Amino acid sequence: MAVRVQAAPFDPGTELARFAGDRTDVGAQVSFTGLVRDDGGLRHMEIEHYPGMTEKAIAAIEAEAVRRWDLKASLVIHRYGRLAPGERIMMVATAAGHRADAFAAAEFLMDYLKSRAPFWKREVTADGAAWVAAKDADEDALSRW
Amino acid sequence: MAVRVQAAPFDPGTELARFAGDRTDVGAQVSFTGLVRDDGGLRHMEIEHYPGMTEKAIAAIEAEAVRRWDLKASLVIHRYGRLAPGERIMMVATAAGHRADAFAAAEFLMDYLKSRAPFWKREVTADGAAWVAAKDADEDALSRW
Amino acid sequence: MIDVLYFAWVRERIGLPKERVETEAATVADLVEELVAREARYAAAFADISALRVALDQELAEFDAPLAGVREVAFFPPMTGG
Amino acid sequence: MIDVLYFAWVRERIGLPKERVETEAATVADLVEELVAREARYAAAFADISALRVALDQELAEFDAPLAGVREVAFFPPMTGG
Repeated sequence: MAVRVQAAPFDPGTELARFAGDRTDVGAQVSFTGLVRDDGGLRHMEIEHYPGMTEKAIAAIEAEAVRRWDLKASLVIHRYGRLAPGERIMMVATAAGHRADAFAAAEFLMDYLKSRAPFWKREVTADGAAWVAAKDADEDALSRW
Repeated sequence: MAVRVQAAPFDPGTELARFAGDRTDVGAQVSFTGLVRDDGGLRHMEIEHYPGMTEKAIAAIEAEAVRRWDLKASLVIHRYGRLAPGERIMMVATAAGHRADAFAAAEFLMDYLKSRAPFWKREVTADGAAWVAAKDADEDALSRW
Repeated sequence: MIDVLYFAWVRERIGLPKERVETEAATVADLVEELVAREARYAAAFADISALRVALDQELAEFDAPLAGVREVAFFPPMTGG
Repeated sequence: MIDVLYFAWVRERIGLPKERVETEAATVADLVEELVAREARYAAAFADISALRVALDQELAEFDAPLAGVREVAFFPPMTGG
């Protein structure tokens, strides 16, 4: 169960290959990678966070996932700072005996990270900069858990 | 939209890094990796398949996923032959604008691959070899789609 | 003439992966009946049809499906991929 | 004395990321009232409380939560991580 909050880029493949170690009781690994999507005109994205609270909030979300599902390992990496279109923002990985646990835990982690971890995105375009508004759909997604 | 059926090992990280190319309209990538799980005493697993039908069946499942969700890219790799505990059996990857499409399509692909792609697993232990029985839960999982 | 393929424990019980079969069977079920009548190993493989799946020309099908125009029939247990 | 932190557009409207505040406020809402009374930029930041979130000592809380014993209060818009 690991949490990393960092400005530096990361490589999902490298992380995925090692986050569950060499255990042979893992039958299923799920990963989610979030990327900076350019819907047209995006110059870059800036991500602000709340140092200290961020790590604690993510660790609490991860602990809740471990309580709910039979996970052998999990990993959350989230970047902050300036990111260009196509760059990786964050990733989540889960390892379990069976696929249902791995998928459910990964989706749960994503839903909670979206709305409960203290990150704020700002998009910079040719027209200026704007804070990304929270989506009702993201808040609503929490009610399924 | 790619399908590969092969005896050779593969590296999920390498595959994940390139399956969606350099497009910047992807905001979410999901991957699933299935591994040979050793619940105790497994020497190795053997996977038999139906050459020709396997590729067609997976391509049909993938086409159905593309019809149902807004995917920018998808990938299915499945191995056959002899695999040791801890080895990677198969992977699925999906890329979409948003996470809901990427997650749903990856789970759909997994559920259908489990029960509708012509692969058969045989487990070899010290006590001998036994074909893995299909699980009712895997068949039931199809009803949610 | 039709190619008949067997996989997994169906292949093991019958003792071969593939054979060419001369048949006038109208449906898959009729073909199974002909095979079962041949030898005990076929009877053993097809003892419980509900435990088997069939594909016609590499597409999943039902046991009451017609064989007209079909070149390849495959019998196997429920699939366990993924 | 309490540390008050601001993030994202709350930080921009108020014009600083952090300040130490001398307060006897009993709840978060009381603290907000004191800040709003100070200057227009605070009034602008806190104009719509329903658009804001608050954390007490780095845990999400409600605006009616008591401030007794709290060392760090943070105000920010709904989070947009992931």
